[in-house]
Parts: sequence; C-alpha cells; structure tokens
Amino acid sequence: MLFFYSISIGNLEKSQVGFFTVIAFNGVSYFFSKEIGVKDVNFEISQDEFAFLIGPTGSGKTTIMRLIYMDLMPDEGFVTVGGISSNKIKKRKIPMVRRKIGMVFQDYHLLSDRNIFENVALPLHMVGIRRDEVRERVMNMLNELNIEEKEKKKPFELSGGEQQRVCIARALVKEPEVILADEPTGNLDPVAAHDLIKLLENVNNEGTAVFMVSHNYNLIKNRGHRILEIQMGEIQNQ
Amino acid sequence: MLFFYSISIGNLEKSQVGFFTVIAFNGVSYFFSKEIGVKDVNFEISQDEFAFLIGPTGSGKTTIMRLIYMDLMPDEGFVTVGGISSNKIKKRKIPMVRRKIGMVFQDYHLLSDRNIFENVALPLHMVGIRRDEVRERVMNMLNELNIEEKEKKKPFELSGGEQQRVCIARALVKEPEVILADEPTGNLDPVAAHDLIKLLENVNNEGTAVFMVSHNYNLIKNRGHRILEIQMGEIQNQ
Amino acid sequence: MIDKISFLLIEGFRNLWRHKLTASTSIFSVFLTLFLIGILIIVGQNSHYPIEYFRSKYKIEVFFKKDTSDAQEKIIIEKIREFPEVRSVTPITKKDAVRIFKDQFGEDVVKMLGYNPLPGSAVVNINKDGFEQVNLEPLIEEIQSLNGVDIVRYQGRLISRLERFYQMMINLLKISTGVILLVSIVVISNTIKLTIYTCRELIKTLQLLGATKMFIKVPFILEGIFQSIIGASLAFFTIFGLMKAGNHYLPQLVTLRIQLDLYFGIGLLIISVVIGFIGSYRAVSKFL
Amino acid sequence: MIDKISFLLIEGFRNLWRHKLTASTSIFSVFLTLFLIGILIIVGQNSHYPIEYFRSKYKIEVFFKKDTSDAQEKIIIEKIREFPEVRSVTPITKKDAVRIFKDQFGEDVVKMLGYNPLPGSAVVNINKDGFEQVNLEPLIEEIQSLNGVDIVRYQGRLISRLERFYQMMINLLKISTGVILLVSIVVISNTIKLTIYTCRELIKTLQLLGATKMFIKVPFILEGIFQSIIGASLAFFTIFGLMKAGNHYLPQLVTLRIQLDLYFGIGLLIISVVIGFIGSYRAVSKFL
Ligand SMILES: Nc1ncnc2c1ncn2[C@@H]1O[C@H](COP(=O)(O)OP(=O)(O)OP(=O)(O)O)[C@@H](O)[C@H]1O
Ligand SMILES: Nc1ncnc2c1ncn2[C@@H]1O[C@H](COP(=O)(O)OP(=O)(O)OP(=O)(O)O)[C@@H](O)[C@H]1O
Ligand SMILES: [Mg+2]
Ligand SMILES: [Mg+2]
Repeated sequence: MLFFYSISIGNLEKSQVGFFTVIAFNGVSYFFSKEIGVKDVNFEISQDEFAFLIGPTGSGKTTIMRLIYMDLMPDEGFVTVGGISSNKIKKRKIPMVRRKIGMVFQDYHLLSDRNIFENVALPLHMVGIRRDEVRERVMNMLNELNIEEKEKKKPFELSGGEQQRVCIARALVKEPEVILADEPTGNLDPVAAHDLIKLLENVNNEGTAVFMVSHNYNLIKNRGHRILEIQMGEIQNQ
Repeated sequence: MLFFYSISIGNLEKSQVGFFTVIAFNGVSYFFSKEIGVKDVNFEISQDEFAFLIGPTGSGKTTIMRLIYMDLMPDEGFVTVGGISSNKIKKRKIPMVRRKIGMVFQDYHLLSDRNIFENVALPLHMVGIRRDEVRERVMNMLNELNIEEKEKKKPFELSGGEQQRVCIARALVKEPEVILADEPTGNLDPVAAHDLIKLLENVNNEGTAVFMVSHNYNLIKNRGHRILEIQMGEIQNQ
Repeated sequence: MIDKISFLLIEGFRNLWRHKLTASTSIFSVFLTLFLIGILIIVGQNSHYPIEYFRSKYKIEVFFKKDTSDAQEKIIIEKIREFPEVRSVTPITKKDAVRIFKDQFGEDVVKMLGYNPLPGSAVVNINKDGFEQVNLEPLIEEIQSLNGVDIVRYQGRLISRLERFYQMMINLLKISTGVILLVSIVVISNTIKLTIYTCRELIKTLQLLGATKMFIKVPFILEGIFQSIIGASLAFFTIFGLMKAGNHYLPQLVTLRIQLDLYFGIGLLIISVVIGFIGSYRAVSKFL
Repeated sequence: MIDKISFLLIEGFRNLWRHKLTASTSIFSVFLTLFLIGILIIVGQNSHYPIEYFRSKYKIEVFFKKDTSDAQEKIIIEKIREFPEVRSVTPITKKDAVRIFKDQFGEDVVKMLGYNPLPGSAVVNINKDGFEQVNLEPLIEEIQSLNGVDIVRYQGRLISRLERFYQMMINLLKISTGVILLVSIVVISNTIKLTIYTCRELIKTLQLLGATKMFIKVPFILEGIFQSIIGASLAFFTIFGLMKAGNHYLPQLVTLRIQLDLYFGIGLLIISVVIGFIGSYRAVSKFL
C-alpha cells in the first residue's frame, strides 16, 4: 500500500517505561469478536514525543485510542498510561487516568445541551478550578482555534469543522500530559488542518506528548515525526 | 488562497432550467444571524453533471446542502430541485423532494437503534418496495462499498470510515435523481476515498447528478469535474 | 401499499424491543394506573353491599287507630305491601301488643284494666336494593294518609343521614376514578412523550430521508398502543388473581363479593387502547 | 472544593432549564401524584366526622330494678358517668316514665292501677371521639353488673356493624394512600429515569472526559430533587386553594371541615424530597 510507510525515530529502551514513557502497549490484544479488533500491539510513546498513527479505515486506530483512555480493557497484555497500568487499576480510578489525557474524539462527543464555552470549560470544572481562571483559560483556547465568536452557540449551530475545533479546544484547555487526537482534521480544510498541526507541534514543544490518528498522509509526511502504521489490527514495521 | 480555485465546465443556459437542470439556485440568501449564512447564491447543476463544492470550514457548504434538501428555506431567492421550487412547495410535499435526493450527511445521521441493513433499507421501505427486492438491492449496495459483513451490526459497532460508507450506501440504494454528499471522504483513508470517487463517477455515468462537498483538493483535482468554490457564504468566480 | 403497511406494523412491534427500557417504563405506568382504576371499579361495584345491609335494618312502625278491627288492619297492610319501596310487612295485632307489653313490663295490661288499651301496629321493612338513594319521606306520608293509620314512626334522621353519607361515598368514588383516569392518561402520555423524546434524533433523520408524517407516526402510535395493551393485560390478570385470593380470605361477615366479568376486561382493554393512542399520538405530534 | 460544589449546585439548577421538556414532565407527574396523596390525606383527616355523627346517636337504655329508689338510681347514674366511653347520662325517673307512657298510650297508668308499675331508667350517650373503634360490649357488661340495674338495652348489632364498616373504610383509605404513594415513587422514578435516559450520551461523554461518578450524579440528583420540590409546591398550593374554596361551598349539613396545617406542607415537602432523591439516584445509577 503506497500511502502508508512508517518512520521510526524513537530510540527508547524498555527500561525507560514509567519515567520517560507516557504510553506503553505491552502485547495488547482486544477483540470485539473473533478476527475483529487489535492483536499483539507493542509500542511506546515517550513524554515529549509527537507520533502519528496511520492505517486504512477499520484497521483498529480508534480501538487503540480507546484502549489508551481505558474505555476498553485489553483481553491480553496491558496498557500503561502515565505510570498507571490497565491490569492493576481499580475501576473508580479510571477518571484519574482520563484527566491526564486530552482527547479529541473522532465523533466529537460534544454535549448538545451546553454552549461552546461550557463544553470547553467542563474538564476544568471537573478538577475544581476557580471560575475566573476557567474563563480566562477557555477564552484563550477558543481564540487560539479561531472560534471565540462561537462562545455562546450550541454545538448544533456550528459547522462540522467548527465542532471539530471545539473538541480540540476541550482537549487542550486542561493542559494534559498527553494529547490523543483521533482524525482531528477530517472536517478541516487544508489551511485549518495545517494550522492545527502547527498548534499541536507548539504544545508538543512545551513538553506534552501528542499521539494523532490521521488519514491525510500529505499533511503529516516530511515533518520529522514518528509514524506508526496499523493494518488489520496489527502494528506494522515499527 | 492557494488550495482553492475553480474550473467551470458547465455551459448551460438559463432556458434549460426545469428540464436539464436538476438543481438551481436563484439569488438565494439564508442567514442564521446577520453576517452568518450564505448570500446571493446563483448556480445550476444539470441532470448528468458531477460537481464539487469546495471552501474553508464554516464557509457555508453544509448550508447550501441543507437548502437543496429543503431543511432550510431561503430568506431570499429560491432553490429549484427536480422542477420543484422552494417558494412554491407545500410543507407536506417536502418529503417528495427528499426522496429524489440521495444524501450523505456530514454527521452521518444513522439510526442507532437499527442495524446496518435496516438503516440502508429504510429509504426503500419508505417508497413501499417489496421485501425481497429490498434485500437484494441493499446487499448489492453493501457489497459495492465493502461493508457487507457488517450487515447485522449496529452503527456504534462500526469504525468512523465504515459508518461513513453506510451513509453513502443509504444514499445510493434508492437510485436517486441526484446525489448530495457532504464531505463523504473525511473519515476514509486515501484508497477508500479514491474508490468512492470512482463509484460516484460510475453512478454519474449512468445518468445521476452528483454534487459533493470536499476539503481534499488533491482528491478532486484533475478529474475534469466542475468545482464550485465558496468563501464566507458567497460562491466565487464560478 | 401492502408492503408498506406490513413494514409499518412490524416496525411498531420492533420498536417495543428496540426501546426496551423506555417501553417497559411505559408499560409499567400503564399497568399501575389501570390496576388502580380496576380496583376502584371493583370497589364501586361492591359499594352497594354495606348500604344494602343497613337498608335491611330500616324499620317503619305503623300504629293503627284504636277502633280499627283486625280485618281492617289486614286490608291496610295489604295496601302498604303494594308500595315499591316496601319489602315486607310484619303485622302486630292488638293481641300481639298485649304479649309484647307483658314481656317488657311484666304486667298483663288486659287483666289489670279489663280491656285492651293497646292499638294494633305493623313493622314495614324496606327494599334493600334497586334504589340509588332511598328517600322515605314520601312513603311515610302516603302511609300516614291511609285510612285507619294513627301514627307512623321511623328512624327518620338516622336513615336520611346514612343515605346521604352513602351517596357522598359513591360520589367520592366516582370523582376519584375520574381523576385517576385523567391522571393516568396524562402520566402515560407523558411517559410515551419521553419515550419518543429519546427518539427525536431518529425522527429528524427519518424526516431528512424523506419519510412522510404518517410513515414516522404510525410505528410510534402502534408502539404506544401495544405498550398500553400489554400494561392493561398485566393489570387485568393481577386484579383477577387478587380477586380470586380475596374471595377466599375476605371475612364472610362483610359479605363482600367481587363481580368481575368479560365487560370489565373489555373495558380495561378499550381504555388502554384509547390511552395508548391518545398518549402516543399527542407525543409524536409534538416532534413533527 | 468550594468551586466544585458551587459548580455542581448551579449545574443542578441549570439542568432544569436545559431539560425543560423532560423536567416539566417529571414536575407534572410529581404534582399529580402528590396532589392525589394530599387529597387522600385530607379525606383521611376528615373521615372521623361521619362516624362521630353516628356515635352521637348511639344510645344505651338502662332500666333499674323496680325496688330501687330515686336516690339509689342517682348513685348508679353517677357510677355510669365515670366510664370513659360515656359522654352523658340522662336520667328518666319513675315519674318521667309515667308521663312518657301517657304520651304514648293516652292512659294514666298510675290512676288506673293505683300504683306506678314502671321502673326508672337512664339514657346513656356515648363519647363521639377519641376512640378508633368503640366496642360497647364490655361497657354494657359492666353497667349490667352494677347493683340495682335490671336490663340494659342498646342497638347492639347496628352499632357494631357501623363501627366495623367505618374501620373498613379507614383501612381502605390507608391502603389506598400507601398504594398510591408507592405508585407515585415508581412512576416518578421512572419519569426521572427516562429524563436521564435522554442524557445517556451526555453521561458517556462526561465519563470519557474523566468525570468521577459523584461529579456526574450530583447534578442529576439535585435536578430530580428540585423537580420534586417544584411539583410538591404546586400540589400544596392547589390543595390549599381547593380547600379554601371547598370550605366556602361544602354543604354545611355534612359538617366537613378541612384541617390543613404546616405539618401537612412539611410532610409533602419531605415526601417530595425523598421521592426526588430515590427516583433520581436509582435512575442515574442505572447508567453509571
Ligand atoms: N463496539 C464495537 N463492536 C464490534 N466491532 C467494533 C466495535 N467498534 C469497532 N469495531 C470494529 O473493529 C474494527 C476496528 O475499528 P476502529 O474503530 O478501531 O477502526 P479505525 O481504524 O478507527 O477506522 P476509521 O479510520 O474508519 O475510524 C472495525 O472493523 C470495526 O467494525
Ligand atoms: N443552526 C445554526 N445556527 C447558527 N449558525 C449556524 C448554524 N449552522 C451553521 N451555522 C453557521 O453558519 C456558518 C456556515 O456553516 P456551514 O455548516 O454551512 O459550514 P461548512 O462550510 O459546512 O463548514 P465545514 O466544512 O466546517 O462543515 C458557520 O459559521 C456556522 O457556524
Ligand atoms: Mg476510527
Ligand atoms: Mg459542513
């Protein structure tokens, strides 16, 4: 398949797990039903890395993401996120893992009964941040993504690309340890997509790991970032 | 803006409205609020045309689509679809217009309480087609889009790209007069996206008009199809 | 057309399964409210037992004039028997009166006085049923006006109190049933409304795909009716079971018997279909 | 922490507005059911009026032995007065008896016989209230056993029937209130469940964003409680209004007075908070 090849730039050793590594997959398999799911996945993402995950539709990219934010639990092996392992975590501790992660969902998951500001502010309220600080951080984030004038709108009043950017704002605003973005440019025009990658690179430079799913090979090539390729649920030549 | 330019290949005359023209915009404006919406849109799509609509996010592409399937009614001007004019139609006749159109929605709009087969079969049941014929046509369509083995799954059990293809299957299965596709490749990998365009081109060759929104300029360029560009709610040099 | 109708019918059935949770909630509400209504109807059907008992205790004493002969008294008694409110008349002849006086006071009044000073009389018993409210005043007046009748005595105020009290209870019961029926319709229709509210996306999608109003409405309305029928059947069988059990264990002294017939079942069924139809029609119309 | 609590409180309030439609449905259900319960409670509070009326009609006739003197009779009457069930005693002396006999039969029994054959007696009136069920048998026996008392007569079977009937009505009312209360809780909790069911996507999203169970639950539970309180207040004011109107127009002959006090309001409030809490807690727990 012409479009997919991978560049490995990570030279991490196993010993670094838990200190430099923010996400680690250890022989992870998950099956929705036989043959469907992901199989024996092994990879690591270090604290300051920017990595892409690429693969055809239905190959298991979203499944990998869901394993990271522990929406799915591995059938075999274990996933470690920010030092917490999926085979040891108690169910009620899962929210703590998710708070370390900024997630951009493929299907947005915006709350339709709240406006844009409230949607983006939610992760901050969850950790009990003061109202005025919330306001400042949210507005900064909306500015950064050029959707500040949509502040008072409900999600359904926004275009596809605008909703996608709200979702990105919500992921970034809590200044997470790692950002997971599942196809965050699917509804963005090339300019906006390019701007988004730039933004994520800036965030990455400030020390946040970024792990992003994309189909748009043209957008991600030649940027010097690691590219993981997945096919039929298996990670290819890493 | 480097990415957007338009090629006009349609040489239609106004007199052809109603016979050769399947979609016509006549001085159409629609405003969600002041400044936001589309303004004085004029264009026509003829019976056998394949046209793209391209423009940055939030420029009004989905709004144009919604005006065509009469989810929105123009504040000024009128839209004519298959000979029926938005300024003359009675409200309860709108379903008849929609049945002529195969729609691929940007946000899919799949029915979450039905499986894939039932979702795709719905437009056929609406017009009262026999059960066995429904089965045959739906399965053919699912085969064409490589999702036949998902027949019994619910939408939430599918990957983003698979859902998008279900939505496309539902639009094509009723053999409409015109196909509207709003960003149908956003969640498809390059191979699947290319296959989809091929499929739409085949359908178009059999005499169905196709009007498709896309951000992926690389995918649509050099195909000899007409490209309409929209910026800030206004159609550019057509 | 046939294909479309059969599709819509099947859709209605399937929706029940698709919306298991919300459907079971509606069914449960229908069950509870119809159960309540059913119980009230049964109580209403049986409310005549206590009043009939009391009516069987109503007694009117008629005293004849002193100079009426036993034969004349008999004729008057026959006349009294003919009033529709009268169940039976027990004559107390002058002789009987002497015996009763002796029983009560221990003296033989005839022996002492040499003649019988006591008049003849009769005890009139009132019909227990067939009257919504027994108003004895006119009867009393008519008896009073008969030739040969001296005085008529009866527990006047007590009886009219009892009748009025009974009437109040019946009215209360009727009003309650009406109120609960109304409440049921509203609660059920609200529940169905919520059920349909959970499907508003679905309705929007159907509209966008070109479904006519009918095509969208019919499965929901059928679903609502099916839910109601299921709820009503559950209520019917529960009441039926309770009634069987009740007839076994109810204290015999209250003489409470439960009448439950086909009409009751059919009535519940019709109520449920009406409720289901109105409820789901109202509800689905809100989103179309 | 303060920021979080205030956020959750405000969220609870805002949810009311966000879920206008579903919230108003719940509020309406709460209103209807609590209204029903309120009416039942008031009926229960007033159910003693009819029985008190009937009790005021209960009469026990005590006949003294022929050889008891008027003075002895007085002593016995004093003794009878001391029983707690007794409201008052009307003495009928031997002389009174003669007068009554003359009124009834037109003969002066003393003149005819030369002596008074009639015994003294007394009419005992029974206390109307303070007793759940008046059982006269022991009282009768005690009076009977007093020295100087000959026979005691009373409307025995009628009274015990009335008392038993009354008891049955009270029990029915209690059971109905209980059943309706249960039905309310279930219906309301189901309605709230449906309200929350419409938010299942929202709950899923909150979970994915790292919200703890508490963070998700609290606003919903508060919303449920607010809904209930609003519904209860509406019910309270409606009942209050109806009561005012009722006291104006109720026929005076039924002597029906409505007692409504602070406790009633507080009771409704507590019931509503409990219902709201249980309902929304149960409901939200289903989706977590
Ligand atoms: N909940 C589910 N139940 C059953 N099968 C599922 C479920 N979710 C995903 N799958 C299947 O697992 C496979 C991988 O899905 P996944 O969503 O990970 O794909 P993806 O790589 O994200 O694709 P896309 O690019 O289209 O989003 C697909 O074949 C999909 O149909
Ligand atoms: N229901 C609505 N109410 C208010 N404003 C709306 C509504 N829908 C869309 N808009 C606004 O109208 C503008 C055009 O929206 P539209 O959805 O047509 O954009 P689009 O070209 O489809 O963008 P995208 O490529 O991101 O999907 C946007 O600014 C959007 O915020
Ligand atoms: Mg995916
Ligand atoms: Mg759009």
